[in-house]
Amino acid sequence: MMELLQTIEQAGQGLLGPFWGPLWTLVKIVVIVAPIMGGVAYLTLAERKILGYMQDRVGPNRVGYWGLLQPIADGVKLLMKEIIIPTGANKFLFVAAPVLALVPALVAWAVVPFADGMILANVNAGLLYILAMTSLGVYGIIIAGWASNSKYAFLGAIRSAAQIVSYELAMGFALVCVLLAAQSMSLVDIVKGQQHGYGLLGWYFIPLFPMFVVYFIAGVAETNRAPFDLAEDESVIVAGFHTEYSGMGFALFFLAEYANMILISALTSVFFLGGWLNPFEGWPVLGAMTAWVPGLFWMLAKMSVFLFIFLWFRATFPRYRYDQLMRLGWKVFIPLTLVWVVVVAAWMQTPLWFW
Amino acid sequence: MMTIETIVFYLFAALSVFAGLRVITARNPVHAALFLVLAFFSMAGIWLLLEAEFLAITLVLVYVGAVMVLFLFVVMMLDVDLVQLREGFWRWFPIGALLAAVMVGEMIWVLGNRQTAETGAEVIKHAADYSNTKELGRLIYTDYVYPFELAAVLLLVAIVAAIALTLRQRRTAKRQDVAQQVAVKRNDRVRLVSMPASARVSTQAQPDEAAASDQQKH
Amino acid sequence: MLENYFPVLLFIAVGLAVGVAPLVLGRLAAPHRPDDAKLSPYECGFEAFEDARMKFDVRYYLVAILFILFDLEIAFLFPWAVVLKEIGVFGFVSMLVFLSILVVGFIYEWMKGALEWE
Amino acid sequence: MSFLSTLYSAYAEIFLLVMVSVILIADLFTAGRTKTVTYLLVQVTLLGCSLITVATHRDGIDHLFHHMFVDDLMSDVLKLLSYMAISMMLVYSRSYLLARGLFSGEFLALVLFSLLGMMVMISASNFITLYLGLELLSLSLYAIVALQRDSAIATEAAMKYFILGALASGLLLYGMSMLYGATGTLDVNAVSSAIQHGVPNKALLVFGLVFVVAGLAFKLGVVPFHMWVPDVYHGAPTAMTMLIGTAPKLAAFAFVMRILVEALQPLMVHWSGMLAILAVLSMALGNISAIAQTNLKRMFAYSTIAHMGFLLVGVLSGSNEGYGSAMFYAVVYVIMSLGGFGMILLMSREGFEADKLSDFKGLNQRSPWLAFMMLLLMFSMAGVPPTVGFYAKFAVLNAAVQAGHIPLVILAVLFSLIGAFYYLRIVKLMYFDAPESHERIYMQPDSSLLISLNGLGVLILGILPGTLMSVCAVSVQQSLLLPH
Repeated sequence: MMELLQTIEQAGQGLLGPFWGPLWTLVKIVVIVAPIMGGVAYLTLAERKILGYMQDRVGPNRVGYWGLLQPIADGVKLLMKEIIIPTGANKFLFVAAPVLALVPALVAWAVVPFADGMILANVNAGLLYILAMTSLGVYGIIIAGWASNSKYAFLGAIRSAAQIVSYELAMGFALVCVLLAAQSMSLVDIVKGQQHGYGLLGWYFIPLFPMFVVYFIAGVAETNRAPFDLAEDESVIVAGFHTEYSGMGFALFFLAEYANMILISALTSVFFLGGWLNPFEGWPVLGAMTAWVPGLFWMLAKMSVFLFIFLWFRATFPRYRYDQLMRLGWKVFIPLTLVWVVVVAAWMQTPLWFW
Repeated sequence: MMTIETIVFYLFAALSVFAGLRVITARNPVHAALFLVLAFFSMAGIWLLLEAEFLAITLVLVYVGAVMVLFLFVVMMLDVDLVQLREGFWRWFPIGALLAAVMVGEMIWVLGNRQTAETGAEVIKHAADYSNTKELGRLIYTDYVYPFELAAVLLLVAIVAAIALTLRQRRTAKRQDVAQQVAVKRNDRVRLVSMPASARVSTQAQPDEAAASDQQKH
Repeated sequence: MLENYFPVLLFIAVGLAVGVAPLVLGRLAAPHRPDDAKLSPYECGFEAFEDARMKFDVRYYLVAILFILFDLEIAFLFPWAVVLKEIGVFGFVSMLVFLSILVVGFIYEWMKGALEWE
Repeated sequence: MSFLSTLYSAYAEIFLLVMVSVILIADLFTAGRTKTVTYLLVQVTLLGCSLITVATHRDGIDHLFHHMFVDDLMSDVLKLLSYMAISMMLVYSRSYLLARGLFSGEFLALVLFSLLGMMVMISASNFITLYLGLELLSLSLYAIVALQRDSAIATEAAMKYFILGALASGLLLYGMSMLYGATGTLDVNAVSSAIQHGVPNKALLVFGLVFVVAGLAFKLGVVPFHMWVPDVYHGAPTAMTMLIGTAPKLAAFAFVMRILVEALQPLMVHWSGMLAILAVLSMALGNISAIAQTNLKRMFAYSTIAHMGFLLVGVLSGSNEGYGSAMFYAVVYVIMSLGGFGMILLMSREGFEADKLSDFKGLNQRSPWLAFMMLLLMFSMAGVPPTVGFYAKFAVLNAAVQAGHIPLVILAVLFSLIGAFYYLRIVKLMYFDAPESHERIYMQPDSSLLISLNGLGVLILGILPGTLMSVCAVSVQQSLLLPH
């Protein structure tokens, strides 16, 4: 596999010279983006199926076998729908907002490692980059709400903007703990820092367990997913910031939300569950039995677990009330994470730190 | 020699000048704020070219991700009267233009000075694994500990000032007190009344009443 | 160092393209027959009679301001976290002082009720 | 513990920071509108700071925190005077602020934060700490001015103060970055020696200097960067004006000394010319505009501009006598302003601001003692002997003459003669005009005692200026001419 890639690379270099580098990067980007788009499409199907089964229904089952063509049908339907720009809306921003929502959700993937060596750009400040990119997601929402010139969209936008920024703080503090443990901001180093030869015992979710939980819950809140989906509280503010969107504009917001879900799952796996690492590595029997499994499999498996939890949450929990939501963010998560930063830092000063 | 870096630099530089100009010329304040975001992005790009990756990304994280969000909040919600805002523009334009001209002139004088051109130090190129963040970390918390703590004090002042200037207590608002809710004992809410078995109607009414009073307490 | 960031730049360009493409496709493929009723903003059944952009509770501003301040705090924590092993106890203590100063601010805002949402 | 003992010289700052935190939190738990407990805690803190500053004083120059903090005689003296000024300001303004519902825990905490900022500025020996101290001071002051949220005029004043202050900070920072670019260091002493050893890029250096001077001029409020001063002085509640107009001037003096004299002494030929222009313009515009004012706060604002011009005359003389006299001038100015604003505060009541000139008509008939105190203060501001104001002006001009700035001195004398007119007009109003109201003036015992001390102090210091003058001269000398 690796040799094949190398041959391709050498051949390309010989053929195209200086233009080969950018072209090869472009190919890699497509290889990352296309599966994400596919993943988003089938995540919607998975959501409807899983929710269906949890609620004792079957979910979509008409388009294709077991409803497998449903996402494609949905896509085509949205494509054929008229893009309505409401009167009084700011045309340019109205159209730009969904793009602004989607782009950060995509570009953050540039620094996510899928397996050993499978990463587009191993930058030193990877984690910082991720945090910066996720903090941009709020623009799509605010601009959509404002440009729509609709009260419901506007209120929804303000609500979710305040929600997102509040939970971003908890996320940031939780990530500081990961940094402390890994002593590096590169995502590859963070994963490698969890490789101690004890399998999953070396992963950061053990010393940083509260942060692991906080990070994932804050991630759920960041993506405006149930039970934190106040931005689209149907009974109060219709569909929130994307009330006025139709057709492809709406589809882009949808894409952004699901791409963010996948991103959060991937990041949680990388930061706390050892990314592509084998959970049984170095274990007596299981380790040898699973040694052949590629890292990509473990990564995807871990992501799938978190994605399932996302859906499970939606099926299980009732929606938060706004004051409860803000209280959880500011009065529970921030103090907790702050304390844990100090605890981890102090812990690291002692010889009892094994990670 | 035009390397790719030079091209990217001029790209970002042109973008930031353009964005900066649009910030002050845009008719719509929301557009102006968004152009400021663009300006921050291009400045981050320039910093990145200088290999100051921590500062570049922090610029995006803090200014674009936080400060500009507040800006947008304010700009979007306050109905800024644009006409009134622009009234004084032409009156003060000559002074502003003069100031700008002086600054540009001075800058040309300094940069055009032969000494400057000669003393321009070589930018050191770092290896791929060079971490600007670690470099900063080694200094901030040791050599620069005093300014670092002062920064904390500044942030504290900002917190106090922000609260003192914006917070208004509304006495009429009803709040949920979780501690109180959790501390509630069964006996506070539910009262078991032993009733004669024959009176069917009243047994029906009692639990409803208890439930109603329970709701009121929330 | 810079060579690492080139793919990121390219990715941003591709991301923008991926975002814009569906909109263009939608504009081409979908019908475009606007009318007044269709274009009016959603307003729960009655006519929209005012600009929807209104003033709102000052608490949202306060949340935004506090967010900026804590975000800066996080920005200070990042370089510290990656070098803590090198700077040792001195670095730990200096951050402890920094955090205690800010915890005073946090306690203050908590007790003032700035985190209360009503 | 050994590390803590190396912080010896910074104990006062540390104590203050700890106490502000305590006060901030303690205030949340003390009920009552009068905030007596918090107020007393603040005064105790100021007293404690003074004791610590005196107790930790050591001869010579002491550097701390990797040469970012300096402790010398000048810093100790200026800090002590700042504590005193803040303490007096609180005594004067307490009942005024209580009557307006502004005497809150936040106000007191912000005042202490601003004091901390001043202390940081006074003890800074690095551009970063200079700047951070300045920002700490400015940020607190912006917030303090804006505290009266229901008053449109105060909010407008805060806005102007904030925007122009931010612009000034920007200029200053820009200039500092240029200096850093030219010398490769941010340390005050290192910048000085780098320039002395010859910097390859002189143009960059001068370019930076221009911006630094412009930024300083903004902060000092000298012409042509004075636009904010009258509006802010007028718009802010009088107690806040008093805060802005007093102690921060000491810190500003220290700032000028640290940056222009300690760091940029080798560039004196350049900056003394700039300062001369600023000084002349300020004395001219300040004194002439003050005549036209009917509002006392506005008048004081213009008089501040003129006084700052005078202070610059001392600095630009470039000699030890010049710096010493400038410091003396700053101290005297602070004492006189405290008295002047204190007077307005004393005469104000709930719902009534005694900030118009006409409010002082016939003060002699209503309260001869107060009128006499005001007379002393006005004489001092005008520079009439035997008050201390005269001596301050004399010392500054004397230094300027010795440095050979004869035309400047002539102009300064001319403008202070013009200035004398509007100060003496108040005296005339108090003694020769009929009062507009015969209402009794209610005074708290503490503030009436203080105004007496303040007024008499101006007189006594004028008769016996020697001690203060020599303290100023010695501290400047010890701090500047004994590098390391």
